[in-house]
Amino acid sequence: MSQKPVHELDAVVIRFAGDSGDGMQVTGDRFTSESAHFGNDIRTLPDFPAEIRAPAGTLAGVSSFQLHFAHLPVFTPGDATDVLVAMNPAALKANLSGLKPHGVIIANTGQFGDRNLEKAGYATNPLADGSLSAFQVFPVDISRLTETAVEGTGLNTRAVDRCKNFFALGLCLWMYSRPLEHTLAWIDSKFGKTPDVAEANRRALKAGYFYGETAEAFPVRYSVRAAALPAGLYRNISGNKALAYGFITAAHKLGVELFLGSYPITPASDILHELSAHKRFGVITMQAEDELAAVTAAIGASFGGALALTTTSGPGIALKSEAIALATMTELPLVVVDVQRGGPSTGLPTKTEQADLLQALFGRNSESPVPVIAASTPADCFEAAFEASRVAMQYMTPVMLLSDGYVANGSEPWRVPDVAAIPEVKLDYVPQGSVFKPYARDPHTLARPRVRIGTPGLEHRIGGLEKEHVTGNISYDPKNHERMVRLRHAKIAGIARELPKTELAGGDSGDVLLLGWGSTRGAIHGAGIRLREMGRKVSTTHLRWLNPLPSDLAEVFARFHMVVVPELNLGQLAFVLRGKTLRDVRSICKVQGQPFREQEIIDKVLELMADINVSPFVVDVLEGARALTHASLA
Amino acid sequence: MSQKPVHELDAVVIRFAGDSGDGMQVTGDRFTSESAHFGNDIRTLPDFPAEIRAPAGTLAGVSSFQLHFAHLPVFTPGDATDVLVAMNPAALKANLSGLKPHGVIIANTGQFGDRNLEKAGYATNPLADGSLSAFQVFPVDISRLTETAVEGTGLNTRAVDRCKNFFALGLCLWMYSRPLEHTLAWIDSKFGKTPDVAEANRRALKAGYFYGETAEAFPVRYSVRAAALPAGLYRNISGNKALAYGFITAAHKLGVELFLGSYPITPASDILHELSAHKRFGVITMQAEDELAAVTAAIGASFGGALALTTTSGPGIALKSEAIALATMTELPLVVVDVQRGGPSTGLPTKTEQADLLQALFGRNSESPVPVIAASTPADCFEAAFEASRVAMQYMTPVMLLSDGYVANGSEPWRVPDVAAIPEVKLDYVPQGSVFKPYARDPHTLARPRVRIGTPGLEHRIGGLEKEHVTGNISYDPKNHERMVRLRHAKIAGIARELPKTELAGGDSGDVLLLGWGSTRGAIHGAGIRLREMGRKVSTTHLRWLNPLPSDLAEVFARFHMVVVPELNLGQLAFVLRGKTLRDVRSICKVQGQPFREQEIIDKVLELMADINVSPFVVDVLEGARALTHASLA
Amino acid sequence: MNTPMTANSDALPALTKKDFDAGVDVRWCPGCGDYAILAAVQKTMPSLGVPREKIVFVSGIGCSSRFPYYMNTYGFHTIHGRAPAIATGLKSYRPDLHVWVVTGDGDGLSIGGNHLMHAMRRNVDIKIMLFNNKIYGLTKGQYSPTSDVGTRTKSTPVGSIDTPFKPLSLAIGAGATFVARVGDTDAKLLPLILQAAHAHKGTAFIEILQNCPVFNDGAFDAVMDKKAKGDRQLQLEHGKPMLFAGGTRGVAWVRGKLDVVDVGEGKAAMADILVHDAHDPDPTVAFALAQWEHPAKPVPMGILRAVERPTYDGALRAQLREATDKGPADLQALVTGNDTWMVA
Amino acid sequence: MNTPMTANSDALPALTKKDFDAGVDVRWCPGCGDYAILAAVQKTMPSLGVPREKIVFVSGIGCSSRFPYYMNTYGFHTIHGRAPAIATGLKSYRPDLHVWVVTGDGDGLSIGGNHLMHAMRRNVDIKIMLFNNKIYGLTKGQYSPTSDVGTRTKSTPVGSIDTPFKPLSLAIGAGATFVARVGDTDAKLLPLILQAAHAHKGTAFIEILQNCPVFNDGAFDAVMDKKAKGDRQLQLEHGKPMLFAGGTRGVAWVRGKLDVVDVGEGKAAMADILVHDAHDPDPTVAFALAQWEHPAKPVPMGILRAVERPTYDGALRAQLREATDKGPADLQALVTGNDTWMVA
Ligand SMILES: Cc1ncc(C[n+]2csc(CCOP(=O)(O)OP(=O)(O)O)c2C)c(N)n1
Ligand SMILES: Cc1ncc(C[n+]2csc(CCOP(=O)(O)OP(=O)(O)O)c2C)c(N)n1
Ligand code: SF4
Ligand code: SF4
Ligand SMILES: [Mg+2]
Ligand SMILES: [Mg+2]
Repeated sequence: MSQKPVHELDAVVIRFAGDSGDGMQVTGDRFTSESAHFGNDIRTLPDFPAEIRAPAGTLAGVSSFQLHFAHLPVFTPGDATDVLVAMNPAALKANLSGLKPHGVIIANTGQFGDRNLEKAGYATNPLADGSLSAFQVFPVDISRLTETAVEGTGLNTRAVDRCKNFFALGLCLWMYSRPLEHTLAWIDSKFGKTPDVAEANRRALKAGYFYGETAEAFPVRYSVRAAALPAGLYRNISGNKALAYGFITAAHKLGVELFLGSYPITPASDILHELSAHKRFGVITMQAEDELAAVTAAIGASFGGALALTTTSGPGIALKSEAIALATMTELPLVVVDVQRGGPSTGLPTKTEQADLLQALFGRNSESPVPVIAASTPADCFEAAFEASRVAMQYMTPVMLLSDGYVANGSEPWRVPDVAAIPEVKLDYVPQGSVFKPYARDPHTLARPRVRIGTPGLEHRIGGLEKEHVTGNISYDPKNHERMVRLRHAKIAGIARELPKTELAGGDSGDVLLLGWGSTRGAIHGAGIRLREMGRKVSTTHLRWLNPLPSDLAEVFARFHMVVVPELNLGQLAFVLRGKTLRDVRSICKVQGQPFREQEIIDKVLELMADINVSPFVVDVLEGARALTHASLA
Repeated sequence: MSQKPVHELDAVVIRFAGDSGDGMQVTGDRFTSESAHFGNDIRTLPDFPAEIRAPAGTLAGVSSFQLHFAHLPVFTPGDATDVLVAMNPAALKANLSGLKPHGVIIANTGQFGDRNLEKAGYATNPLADGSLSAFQVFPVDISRLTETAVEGTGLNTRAVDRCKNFFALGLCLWMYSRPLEHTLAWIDSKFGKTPDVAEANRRALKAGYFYGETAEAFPVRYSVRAAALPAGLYRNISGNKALAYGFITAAHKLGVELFLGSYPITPASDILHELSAHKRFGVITMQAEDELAAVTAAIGASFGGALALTTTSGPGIALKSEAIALATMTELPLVVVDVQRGGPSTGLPTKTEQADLLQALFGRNSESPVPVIAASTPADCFEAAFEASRVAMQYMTPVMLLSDGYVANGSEPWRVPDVAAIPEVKLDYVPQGSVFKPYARDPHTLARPRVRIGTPGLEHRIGGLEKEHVTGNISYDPKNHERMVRLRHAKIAGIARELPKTELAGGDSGDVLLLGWGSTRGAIHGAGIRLREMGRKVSTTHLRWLNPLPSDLAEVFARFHMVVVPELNLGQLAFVLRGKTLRDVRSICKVQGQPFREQEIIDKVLELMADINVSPFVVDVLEGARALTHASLA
Repeated sequence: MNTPMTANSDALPALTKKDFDAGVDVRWCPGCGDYAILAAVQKTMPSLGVPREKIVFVSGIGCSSRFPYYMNTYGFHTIHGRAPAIATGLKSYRPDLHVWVVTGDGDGLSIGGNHLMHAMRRNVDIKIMLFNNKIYGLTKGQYSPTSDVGTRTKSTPVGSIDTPFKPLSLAIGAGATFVARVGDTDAKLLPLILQAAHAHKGTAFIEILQNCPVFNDGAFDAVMDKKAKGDRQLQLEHGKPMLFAGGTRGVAWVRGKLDVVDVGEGKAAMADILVHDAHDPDPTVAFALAQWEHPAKPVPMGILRAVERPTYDGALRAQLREATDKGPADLQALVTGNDTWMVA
Repeated sequence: MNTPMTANSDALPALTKKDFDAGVDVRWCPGCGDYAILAAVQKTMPSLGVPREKIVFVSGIGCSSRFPYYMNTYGFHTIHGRAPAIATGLKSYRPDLHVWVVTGDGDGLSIGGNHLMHAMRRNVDIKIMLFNNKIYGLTKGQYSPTSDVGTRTKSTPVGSIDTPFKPLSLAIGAGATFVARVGDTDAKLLPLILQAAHAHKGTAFIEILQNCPVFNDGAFDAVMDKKAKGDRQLQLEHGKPMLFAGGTRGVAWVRGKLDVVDVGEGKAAMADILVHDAHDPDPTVAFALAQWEHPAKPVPMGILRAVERPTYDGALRAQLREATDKGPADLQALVTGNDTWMVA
């Protein structure tokens, strides 16, 4: 082993950045896997451009992967980076602002030629002009060193160039005292069919590792001890994959087959991809001609008895909303996944946002109540998928499940569940021979009866016109309509009875309740811990259910002087909570296509706590914008 | 003239009811026209089934038309009917509950045979079994009398049968001391091409009139004096027609042509029909293949410089929502008309409802703010259309205009505007030769510059991806995104600056502020008057603007002990107002596919005024539903 | 009655037309062509040997789309234009069901055109009846994508300007495997076509010419006229020469074009007359016939095309079977994956 | 440069390819077929004699749909699938503009299939370029409605099961008046087709075979291969006999079927070889050709069909003119109507 001194660290945030074609996502994934195996707690943030491959060397083409690994629990991919691996000038420029003072830069000097500097908009070479003096810069000609390392493997220049991410990876693994075995094994399994590529990658990896050990440049290495995670078998999992597993598991436990009707769209496509690979579990996937067909095919399958699923992101939800209302009217189970992304319209398709909440709650014609739940972390997606499926089937209703680009693509360690221990969910079906009223209702759930299409004697017709209570016949009767509108609402509102008590981190009462939903969980939770460490009476809580809301919410609110909701939108949940509770719920908003940093939340909370003048009329979140604009309208 | 005595009345509510094929809508229209000509104030309520022609004689097939005519101002078609003209047993059965005690029934005995009685579900003939003793029943064999009257015109039996509505009309005209001239002239112009039909209808009309005068059955006739309306030239107008005229006028005053992309749907189709007939005004109408094409064709025309319009009802809005967000992102003018109907899904397609408000406000992916305005009466549609068009063009934004089935099909007297007196709206266009920044902004409106496509040198590209401030280039920059999201919001929020002060009917302060929007105006206003007559400190106001809301609203609210919002939904505006103002705004909800009656509002207000325990947490509007359901789940 | 318990047609108690009548009030206008179609469908269903509970009628929105309510089978009246997609999902999930789609010229060709095309491309084993009355009935008479140019309606007061679709050409262009046409009142042909559609493995597309007496009365009178139809219809039968007008006229290739010829002495010989081959893998002749319209040409009626191609639902199930045949799926193994670590 | 002020091509300062370059970074992958198409379009534009400001490129979403950003004309990058509808609205409102649509096999045939068909049915005077790479590029490689059966992608890991559309057959089935096909790198044919499309009055539908080196590399190699293409492409020219393989093979009617024959001594005579008639009002031959695929048949390239039919936008304007020709419209009269009364 290395003779160089090893410094202990509590946590490290590392960011790999390069051209879209540089394989930074793979590098990040591998480093993540090594850190997870090692036992660190981890959170990741992949970030890539909307183009398949933007012009090489440009800012627009930069792809990055950030990883936070620690021996204490971590909740976000980290506010600022300790180490930036910059494979070219554009990667450096695009990511420098996130680097901590005195942070480490490992720069691939092989790509810092004039053309690339120019493309990135550098007049002079930042590695040479002293502009990086606030950081520790390690210039390494990764390109050339990789070339040398893989010489003789017979690969062409392009293929050789593709190995340089493994050099970078090897170097970083050395730097954080990580073994190479897992990655070597992974290379073998991944590139088994192209032994020359496998060999080249292996060599590049090792070359990077040994470079660290040998080169004078790196005087010390670091180590981050394993975290004290609950005992068990762990794996790393991304949100989209966890969703897919959750749905397969739910179908299994519900005793039905899973049907997915979907149309590809970023960042939801991977759910379709994942489920397409699991035909062995009886999963039927249909890539439909569009979102209208995707959701209606799912509704057709639902009528046939399936656990019916449709997955998309915001623009797709817009297209599906008419059909979702059909599922509401016909009271058929359906799970609709919205992996939110930046908008409006095509917006920032590869970036994250939480701005579809109001669409999920209200984006359908007329009174069309739909349960809405949100997944808060990659691993949590498994449970969210299960919960959405169960509720859809038990209550005979479409259910909206909100994820977002951050949860979908991010990953975290997941204690593998014992699937045998997950209880089955028994569903009652109308037995053959019974007197069947399609719109009779279960007295507890208010669900209408579940019937297996194909059962003799239970033939019936449903549709989108208003139904008569109990019989399900078409009815234009005014009073019946009102009754049915209220029944549909009551059915959904009634789900609140099965929601658990709202749990708080921090004290049961205090100055500020920080409340979130969805992917902001890590940042809010982390901010809460740090605020309490600073002596503030701040508690945090997180909502799985957005509709119905937990029924103890107003009571919980009453125990705090201020309720603050950080959201990646302009205050959508805050608005809903104000309307429901009449509390002056405050917002912390960020709409930048990026997740919160803990520090951002901390700063805002401290600011709000200083503000004692709570106006009874809404503080228009937009006031600021006006100033912002006018300043620049010279 | 008649020798029979004439009684003076202040107001009369008459309802014509018969089979879908019986021509009740025509009868109602004609009586309306006569009453309007006579100078009464009037309000109407047509009501017809979803089927083109439901089976003759059934309850489902009943079509009706209610008219309120008076010499005092009236605001609704009337709570209960004074006179019911029932052309068959089903019409009687379906409408009896709305008849006042001692009300008049004119029944066409010719249709009260056994088969029709059975179809309507009568075991015995209600005209004979004494069950109508609480009413004044006038049995008239309209069928036979009509036959006799038109004998010799050469019409076949079916055509003869079709004349009987004119007999009924004639009888009613006599009854209310109305002349026949206008209707005779109307028959001439309407049936000019089929002189035999014209002649038969003329004869049937006169026969009905003279029957009233001659027959012993009718001892008295009535008269309702002209109302004291503001002086001027009047016409009767329906909401859909007024919208069409408003848009044509707006295009004229804006100096552009009107383009309508639409797909037929009840109750919005008539706007398409009306506008299709006005090519002379340069109106271009395109019946598109679906709603997606309808709205996007309009957006294409908008890019080309049109006043672009798309019209539909709730399900169509759902389909259009993705495209509306494109207009938000590209900041192109577009007017979207939603003529609301009962839902969810296909729901009650021919009935009225106000349940698309939240969809209009929030039914798009991500932060997609859109101005939302509502039309409150048929005549008001003209101004609403003009306002929506002006704002769309001036602010470069899609605008949502909410109407509903009641406003669309109802009619009222309208003082014909002097179109020359309507000021032109000047629009600035980027002049040729200037330095053009597609996303620079007008400092006042925040609108981006208006450009005539086709101007040399101003070539540029727009699209649904996020734009860089000022340049309009594609930008994935996080801070730019936040700025643009806030700018789009600020642009719409800023419209509030041009909204007039909120006007109240009744005192400036008091116990209850009754606030409404859209088609409930008449009922709310009428209820307010009557509540004040009862000595209650109730004021009323009505919102044209739902987004942005008038900025003095919270201040106005503060002057009342209670704010109550009657709505034809489950409390959608109330929810928004609670969220915005944190006032415990109360709801009066009705979701029956029918407009409010004044009395319903009055009763509820009195009930609410008695309730002093205002809970800080929302009183779930659904609580009632649960009881309602459980009662019937034996 | 006693409801049959199995899908085995041998074991079926004989069903009658009445068994397929849902027994509710039918809500079409008097004289509507939909009545005749309903009667023919109800009459034909028993002959298919399928128990009622295995049959589903799916429709969109329109007068025609009310159809499922009147059939005593499972039924789903959905939303405008989406019936083919709903049926695709249903059939893919439940291959044991017999799925019929009822749609209109507006529902199927205007708003629903895309789903219709894609269903035919995929060859989902569903049977689609498109009631073509060349008008929007339910919304009270606007023109439709099959309305003749110049049709005056409320939305086209000076006449429509768009060339109508030819539904059968469109279907063939989209790759449909079964394409047929029949008139609403053709009580002889309609059952035959329904039976053939049922027997066909794949998407069957049937255009039914349907009279709307209220908004487009007589649109097909010229073609459906009892007396003239012999001259104006070309009744196609697989394996039979394409003759009409009592055998005096026929269809033949004339200078590389499919054309009408007079048959008989001194005119075209029978040998020149094309024999109808519904199973021809090459869709060209079917396409050429689908172009024909009254009055220039006789209107082809019957089955223009019926060819075999794997069905979407069949292939999907085959892939599923292939996967499941590999042995029982291990959910725990899936969830665990192959890159794990233990925390003690 | 000096921007031209009028649409009169005589008065135009000569534009060059560079004038049509928007001068921004092009963001396709290296080697993408879209580059060649862009170059050909930029090169051809000056020859059309239309000033830049009268040209609008409209697209949907996809790699291909980025196209408008690179053209120094007016441009609109809209939403997925809707470009034909947006273009229809634009052209109907602004007949003075030249509207080009760029779409992909996913954008145009999957989500946007309905609008595409309806645009062609209506014959709106827009020019549609469909970049067919048989794959979804932008969303990273799922199969598309033109992908071959058995295509393995992330969403079809064991192979796709749906029969692909033949875009030209579909277009002809929908009644398209101008239908053509060309390869992305065919720098000779592509400009000719763009010019012909421009000259055509009505919807021009051009399928451009486009290579996606990242997700579907080489999809058209067999057909586009420099050496083999003479044998594998059937280059169509109006008025010329349909010959290929250096004139040794040709197209003829063989027993009522369009087929390939060997030409020469002892083989088929030149007289038997079909002469391409792009203006044939009967679309049957064009349809038959549109069915042809490699390797069974040579792949037809060039203009399969170009016939005249009134355009939607033209007819719409004619109706408008007819109405306005009746004299100035009186807005007050409209609003007043003819059933009024005075209140004093
Ligand atoms: C999304 C949506 N758009 C429009 C409508 C209104 N609509 C109902 S049926 C119909 C057309 C019906 O025409 P067709 O399919 O030919 O059926 P027909 O009534 O002629 O049998 C329309 C436009 C609707 N119900 N939903
Ligand atoms: C409503 C909606 N659904 C899905 C998407 C995602 N999406 C963008 S492009 C695309 C397919 C692109 O394929 P194609 O049209 O063939 O273009 P290519 O990238 O191959 O040029 C999809 C599914 C979207 N942007 N919007
Ligand atoms: S409108 Fe026409 S299609 Fe509809 S039910 Fe009446 S007759 Fe039939
Ligand atoms: S993904 Fe394919 S189609 Fe898209 S830019 Fe890259 S090479 Fe071209
Ligand atoms: Mg129709
Ligand atoms: Mg493609």
